Amino acid sequence: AMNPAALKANIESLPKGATVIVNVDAFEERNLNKAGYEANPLSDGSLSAYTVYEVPMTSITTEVSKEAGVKPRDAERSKNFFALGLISWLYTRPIEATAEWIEQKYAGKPLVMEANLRALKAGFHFGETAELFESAYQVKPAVLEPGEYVNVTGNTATAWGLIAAASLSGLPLFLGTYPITPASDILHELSKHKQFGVRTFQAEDEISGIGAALGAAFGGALGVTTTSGPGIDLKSETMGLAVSLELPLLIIDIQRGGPSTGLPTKTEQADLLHAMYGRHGESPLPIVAAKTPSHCFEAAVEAVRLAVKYRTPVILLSDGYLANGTEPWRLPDLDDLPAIDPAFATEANHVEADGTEVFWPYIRDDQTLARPWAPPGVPGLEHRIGGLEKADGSGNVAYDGPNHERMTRLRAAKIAGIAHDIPPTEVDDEDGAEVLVIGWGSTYGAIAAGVQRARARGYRVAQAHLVHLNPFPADLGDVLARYRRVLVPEVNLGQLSRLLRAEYLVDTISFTQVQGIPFRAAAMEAAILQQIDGTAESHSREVASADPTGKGIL
Amino acid sequence: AMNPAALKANIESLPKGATVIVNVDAFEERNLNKAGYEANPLSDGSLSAYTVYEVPMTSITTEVSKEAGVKPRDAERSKNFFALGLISWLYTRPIEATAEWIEQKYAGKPLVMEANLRALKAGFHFGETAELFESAYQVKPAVLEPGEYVNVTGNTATAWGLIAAASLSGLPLFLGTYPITPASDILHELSKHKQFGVRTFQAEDEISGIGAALGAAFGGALGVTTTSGPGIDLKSETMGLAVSLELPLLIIDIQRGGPSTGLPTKTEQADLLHAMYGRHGESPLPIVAAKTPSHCFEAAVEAVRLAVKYRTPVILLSDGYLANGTEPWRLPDLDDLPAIDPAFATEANHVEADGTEVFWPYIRDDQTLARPWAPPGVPGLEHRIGGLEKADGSGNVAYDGPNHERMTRLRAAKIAGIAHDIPPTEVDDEDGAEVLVIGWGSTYGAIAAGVQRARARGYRVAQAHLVHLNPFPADLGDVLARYRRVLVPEVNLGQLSRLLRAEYLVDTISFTQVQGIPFRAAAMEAAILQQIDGTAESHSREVASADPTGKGIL
Amino acid sequence: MTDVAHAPEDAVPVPLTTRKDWSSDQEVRWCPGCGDYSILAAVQMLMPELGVRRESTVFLSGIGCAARFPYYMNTYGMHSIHGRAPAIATGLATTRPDLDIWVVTGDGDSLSIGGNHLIHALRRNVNITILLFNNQIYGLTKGQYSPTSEVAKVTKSTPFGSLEQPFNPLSLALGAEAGFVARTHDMDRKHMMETFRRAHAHKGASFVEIYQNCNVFNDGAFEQITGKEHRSDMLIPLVHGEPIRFGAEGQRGVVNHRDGSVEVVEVADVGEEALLVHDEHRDSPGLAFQLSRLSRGPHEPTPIGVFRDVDRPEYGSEMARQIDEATERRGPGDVAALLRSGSTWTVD
Amino acid sequence: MTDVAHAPEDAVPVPLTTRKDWSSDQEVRWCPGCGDYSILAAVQMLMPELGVRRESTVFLSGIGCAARFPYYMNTYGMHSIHGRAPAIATGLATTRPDLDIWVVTGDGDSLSIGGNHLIHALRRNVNITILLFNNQIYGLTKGQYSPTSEVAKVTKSTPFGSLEQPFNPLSLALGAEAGFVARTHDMDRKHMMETFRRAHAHKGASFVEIYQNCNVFNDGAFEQITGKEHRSDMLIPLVHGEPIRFGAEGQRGVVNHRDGSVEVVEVADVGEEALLVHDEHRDSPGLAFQLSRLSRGPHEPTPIGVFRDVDRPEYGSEMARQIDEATERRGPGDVAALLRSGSTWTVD
Ligand SMILES: Cc1ncc(C[n+]2csc(CCOP(=O)(O)OP(=O)(O)O)c2C)c(N)n1
Ligand SMILES: Cc1ncc(C[n+]2csc(CCOP(=O)(O)OP(=O)(O)O)c2C)c(N)n1
Ligand code: SF4
Ligand code: SF4
Ligand SMILES: [Mg+2]
Ligand SMILES: [Mg+2]
Repeated sequence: AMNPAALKANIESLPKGATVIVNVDAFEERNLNKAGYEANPLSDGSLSAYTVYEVPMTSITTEVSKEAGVKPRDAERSKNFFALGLISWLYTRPIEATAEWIEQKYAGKPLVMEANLRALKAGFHFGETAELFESAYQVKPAVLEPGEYVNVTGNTATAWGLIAAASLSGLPLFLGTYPITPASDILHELSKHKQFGVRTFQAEDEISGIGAALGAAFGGALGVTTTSGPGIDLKSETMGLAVSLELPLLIIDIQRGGPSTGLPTKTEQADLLHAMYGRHGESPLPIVAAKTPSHCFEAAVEAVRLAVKYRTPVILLSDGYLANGTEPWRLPDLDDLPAIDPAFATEANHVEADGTEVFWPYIRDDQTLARPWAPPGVPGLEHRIGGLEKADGSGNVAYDGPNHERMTRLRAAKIAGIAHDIPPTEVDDEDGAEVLVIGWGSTYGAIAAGVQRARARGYRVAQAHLVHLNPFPADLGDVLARYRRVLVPEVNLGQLSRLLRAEYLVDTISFTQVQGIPFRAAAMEAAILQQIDGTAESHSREVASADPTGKGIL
Repeated sequence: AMNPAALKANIESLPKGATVIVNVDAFEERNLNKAGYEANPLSDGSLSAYTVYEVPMTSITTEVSKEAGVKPRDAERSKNFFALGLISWLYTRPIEATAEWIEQKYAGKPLVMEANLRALKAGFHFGETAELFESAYQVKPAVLEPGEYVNVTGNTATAWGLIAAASLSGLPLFLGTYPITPASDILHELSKHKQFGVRTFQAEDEISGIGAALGAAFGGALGVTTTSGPGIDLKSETMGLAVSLELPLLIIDIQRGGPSTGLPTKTEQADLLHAMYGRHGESPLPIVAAKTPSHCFEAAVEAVRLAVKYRTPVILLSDGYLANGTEPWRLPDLDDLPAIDPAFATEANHVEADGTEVFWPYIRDDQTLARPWAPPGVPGLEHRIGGLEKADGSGNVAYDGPNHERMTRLRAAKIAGIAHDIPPTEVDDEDGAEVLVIGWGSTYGAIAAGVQRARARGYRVAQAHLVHLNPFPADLGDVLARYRRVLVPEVNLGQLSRLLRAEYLVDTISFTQVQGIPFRAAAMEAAILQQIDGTAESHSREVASADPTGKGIL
Repeated sequence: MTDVAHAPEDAVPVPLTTRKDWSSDQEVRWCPGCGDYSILAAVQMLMPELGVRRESTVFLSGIGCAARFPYYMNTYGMHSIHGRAPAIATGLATTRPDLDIWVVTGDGDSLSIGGNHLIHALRRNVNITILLFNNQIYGLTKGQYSPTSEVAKVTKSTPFGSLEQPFNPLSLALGAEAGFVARTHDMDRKHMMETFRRAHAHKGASFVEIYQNCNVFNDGAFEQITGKEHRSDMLIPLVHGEPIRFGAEGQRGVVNHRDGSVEVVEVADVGEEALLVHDEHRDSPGLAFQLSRLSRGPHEPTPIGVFRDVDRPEYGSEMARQIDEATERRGPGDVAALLRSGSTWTVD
Repeated sequence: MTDVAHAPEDAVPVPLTTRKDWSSDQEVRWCPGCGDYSILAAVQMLMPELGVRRESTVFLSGIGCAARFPYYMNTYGMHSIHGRAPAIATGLATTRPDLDIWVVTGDGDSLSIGGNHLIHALRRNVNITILLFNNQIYGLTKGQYSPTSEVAKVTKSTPFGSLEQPFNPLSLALGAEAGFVARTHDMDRKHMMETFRRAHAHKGASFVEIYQNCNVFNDGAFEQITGKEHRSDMLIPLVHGEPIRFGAEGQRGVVNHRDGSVEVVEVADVGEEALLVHDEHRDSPGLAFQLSRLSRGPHEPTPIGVFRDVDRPEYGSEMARQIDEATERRGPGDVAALLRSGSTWTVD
């Protein structure tokens, strides 16, 4: 727990990505200057390499001590126990032991003991009450390629990715969102960078957030909305409208433990099927998933590329583990980023029977099947669009069945066609492997670790990690067919596994764990070995859920 | 188009289920008495055997004529053209031909011609503007078993099923809903029957509608919400809360053409996957689907039975075709209906270490895994529940991972276990069939007709129609395994087909059509024969969508 | 990169237009006799007078009969989803200050499902003009009561009569900090055009309630006050700076009593100078609110016209200002620099 | 079958209870020093005085720090989802008139995401008591500005200052037809208890705004008016039937001018009889609304107490009445008869 002086003194010695708990109360001008800071390090971004928790320790602990009736001077001391309580929460350690220790240690000074105990609990509860996110992500910096590095959290990388995509496309960035853990930090980060022309709109709710983003998209901006958990449910209807309007829109879901409010401060991967099917009617859209904190940058850019090129809402899946975790990131060469061309409509695209030239908003590009994007402002391109079914081409309201069927299949075909515009499945395979471990999202590190361990024992195991979840890469079916066993580890009850089974009729083996944390390498290794030794023939083809009541997993 | 006198005179001669267009303007007291009606037949239910469209013809046509500048007296005449226009809309026939005819016929009287033309169009547009539902369902009364019959629409049967279920369970019925085509008529019907203690709440939106229903359920009522299209999207978050609270709740989705506003007046089956997965997190719930208008009664009772017994939200799927279609219904013997026992908690169910008896809201029944239902009012059972993860047993807020995993698997196991509490798959098979045609929902009639035609040609074809879509009947896997080909016709892009493939790894053949109407028997027959002759080996294993752009289907 | 920059305002002078230029090629599909027709006519006839461009004009709507409006305007437009138009408009208005944005909505669309978006758009003072077609019924869904329907209304969903106190749309808007609040009705094209002109001229969120007759499901709802023969006695025209009076000979007026109550009186009884003088620009919405309560429904003398017209900072411009200031101070954004804003280190 | 019939009201007399009986076994987890503690204490201490039963009392909430309230009450309770508590409460109150239902909510929960449910619950006059903990910030999500935050507020989501005019919760409630509207604050337990008692006594929807200090993310928001040393000069206690005056010696007061404006004055300047006399029961909400505008924020003299207390038919009882009347007229429902209410025919 640091004040400015301490921070100044120790920050250099801290490994990048370390967790820093800061006593904000101590960060007034005076102390800052004393410590030799010009700008406030909490806001000038110089701590972006660390997971910083800002906590009003002094105020809270003085409160506590007051209640316990000890002298202000002693209060100072309690601060450390507050910090200890907070850390216990962050790393989900029980505080009972510590409490006992305090009771013995301060048996002589009941008041101080009381104050310290209260401070300990206050710290622990603060983590819960203020929804501080637990257990941040740490990849042991393996051998790093040469280059310039920075430590980023997934949420920061996502925010930066959006800013980069906006500048690549020349589109003004508009974020319409409503705060929710663990997505809020993207709003916080973006709202700092107005010099990029970024507009952040804190809406009255999630529906308004995505609605405003869609309105901005209609106006020719890069419309983005961010949320988590219950918030994504509320966006379903407007996503459906965006599918029907065929406008670019980015929906970012930072998954957390569900269902309902669930475990707001723990991670999970259980929104995949919701992202696929969570809208009424046939309402397909592309899904992209980030796999590491720094990969959030690239994933955000890719999601924007697809949204703009195909005039479609895109869902980007991240999760609490990526969002709050940090890792060293080798800064990309901006020239390597894909070009993103809004290609706004500029002129009439259809000739009426009587020869007059008109603009039809639903004439498609033969190749991408995308429709023209014609923001207001251009004379002659005036047009009306809406959520009712539209006539193929003219875009006028159309009620006839055959047109509806054609439009329904066209919307589906447009999204399916993206399969040919994304890279083939990347498989890490020392040839001859019989088992493929395939995952998506934040389990990347854990799966890699498990695969390495298995290989270290001399087993041949292949790994693939999907970034595009809808559509799948064109070659995925063939890839899966090459292996005798396909193991699918997920922090849910087997959602990707279901998609693969339905799509490719492959008898995948679903390895699931739903404990608010990623897999441990050991567990992953065990699951892999079990496949190789062929000991997994449970009817359900599911590992770790043999006992239907789930009691077994304890 | 009828006034009271005409109605009185002709109603008897009309076949049950016929469509009746009524001129409401003519239904004031005076005319009613003249015609010899005591009660207003439009509201006393005596027309329930018919599909009645109430239209303010006089007022509209007088308007029209006024605009056309003809004498009131002639206005009368235009009424029939208004009716003609309306009928054209209802049966999706173009009005151009009629218009031409009028132009010739009344060439001599330009004013009258104008009035009639306007009336014709007004009638056609009225169908669209007032969202009158198109093409009602008609099953040719086949040979009917002996018994007492009544003609019902699906929505009426649904409303009656809810009232019956309420009386079976002794629970007060509460409907929280927001009007939307084609679901509104359930609200209209239920609001007529207050003597059953039915409470109908027209909420400010769909979220409030389901929220109120959930609140009523918490209070020990039978909470129901009804909706369609975009409305179901808005209920996702609250459904998730109900899954977490484990309270009985019935969500009725009268499917219509999507995505977004889509085709509000046409039918579709495209909400199945949304019903399965349309909530964030692992959020399983049972799904029941009605297959004919009269079956809506039984389906509603079954859905309530599962909701109450398993303390879970249940989704009942109907669609616009069933909702507005009528068929002769052989009245059931009420004694044959299942018993529904709320089995409210009455006493403490747990003993603390110190011996005190307490009530724990999340102690489960070993058999059903259902938790106790303890509405407010009983001393000693006071408890708090919420959307945060709960400790197994006590129900207190719990953040630890292993508990979350156990609860997640328990919730899943509870729903999966229902498979053993529902009837096995009903297969209509003259033995030896190699092709099984399996469907769900309102395609029942069309599929049956297609199967009959194929059999008439001497082919052996089996038919199964699923009422329970989650979980599936326990024997479904074995059933599917018995056939060489499994054809799955759906009015969507193959949603049940995907579920079957994922669950049973069966290479189903998806036969889809999305034109806002059910299949025609001929098309169905053709698809079936194609399977038998084995001519369908398209890679996509999909019929009627060969051309990716869908253009082919025209 | 802060704004989409293809609005040619400065380039060409605004072309002269007629009503026809503002009418789309789509056949109007409301029921014959519907009040929506006269509102559409009023808007289409006003447009040429406003000196605005079709390509810079957008009509947004939710769902409902009223919400079909955008299809009939030859401008940019969106028929969105039920109740959400104000939210969608907020995103558009905030990113496109160059546009003229109209939101067309019904009493169900904006006061039932869309109530929250409406009050927040008003509070934020987003630069949009909201036209609420209040027919006190759900028209599109065939006649259920709405949040503005009178108590005890018998409808399809309330065969025994409705139980709910209706919203007074103006009171709600004023309670939600609206800066411009007005009321007009579909029987008086001149008054509609004048009111819309005022609403359009106001910078920020303008809210206009339009009494609209649904002759199919709620015919005559406003007949008692908007009917030609009743108007002079039942409509109270509000004129800024003028004593509030009405009646064929202006024989009736409105006073504000010491006890804080506002009342309709005979001018003869109290004397002209006792009358309340209308003040659109009063900083506090208190007076406008009092006037919004004068009538308990369209069967008592009811004020029409502009209740309140007060300027407040407009949301979109304020956001643009923050962007300009930040750019001013820090220079335009540089992505490469952003990625290095944290502490970087090099591996070689 | 119209009501769930296991509430033993009539059976046993209400047992005497103490605060302890109303406290659950769950450890209270708000930040030390949070204003929520004193509100919890006020409620727990009031309960024994109300003569109500724990088993017939329900606390419902949405999501937020305030919304954790139900966990700490030893009654029936539900911690639901963000903003929806009023909707859930409407279903419960309508089916269970025998229950005492309290809704605990925050400024974000009820005025941001939940705004629409709130105003509709007030309009319908559902029988619930709403306690709005207004700390002018989002506490649970770590300090973003809320719909009641002052303009230009610097928060995590508005580093350059917020741009939005805040809601005045009382004005909004009054604009939404609320029958009971009051304000109190977390520094005065006696005033809280008295205000809650009045709210509970009111049949129908009662709305109470509680100024609550979030000492972690918005410390001292109300200090200028609720601080012990400021109260007498900055809080204006409203007393029914009494002239509205305040200050250590009651030297200041409130008048209503002829032009419809309301103002704080020195009593000496205008004379006691010129003061506005408070009337909670005025049929029109106009006066209460004027009083709600007297202060533009917690830095000017601000009225507290009951602004409005008017009886209107309560939604749940009205619905029950319709059911009783229908049952009266038609006899209790008979399913077999219902199925035959249409025209049936027989096949044999
Ligand atoms: C999410 C959603 N809920 C419900 C509906 C059905 N619906 C369409 S318009 C409408 C209300 C129409 O009333 P109003 O807004 O007053 O417009 P009007 O038709 O009277 O002009 C309803 C309930 C819908 N389309 N979408
Ligand atoms: C649907 C949904 N959106 C957002 C959130 C995140 N969230 C929880 S509480 C809250 C606001 C809290 O502010 P307030 O209602 O004022 O309560 P306080 O914490 O200040 O007491 C937010 C945005 C959520 N839980 N659910
Ligand atoms: S239903 Fe009513 S509001 Fe809708 S178009 Fe017809 S008359 Fe107009
Ligand atoms: S964050 Fe604020 S409101 Fe929430 S518990 Fe802490 S002090 Fe109270
Ligand atoms: Mg309306
Ligand atoms: Mg708050």
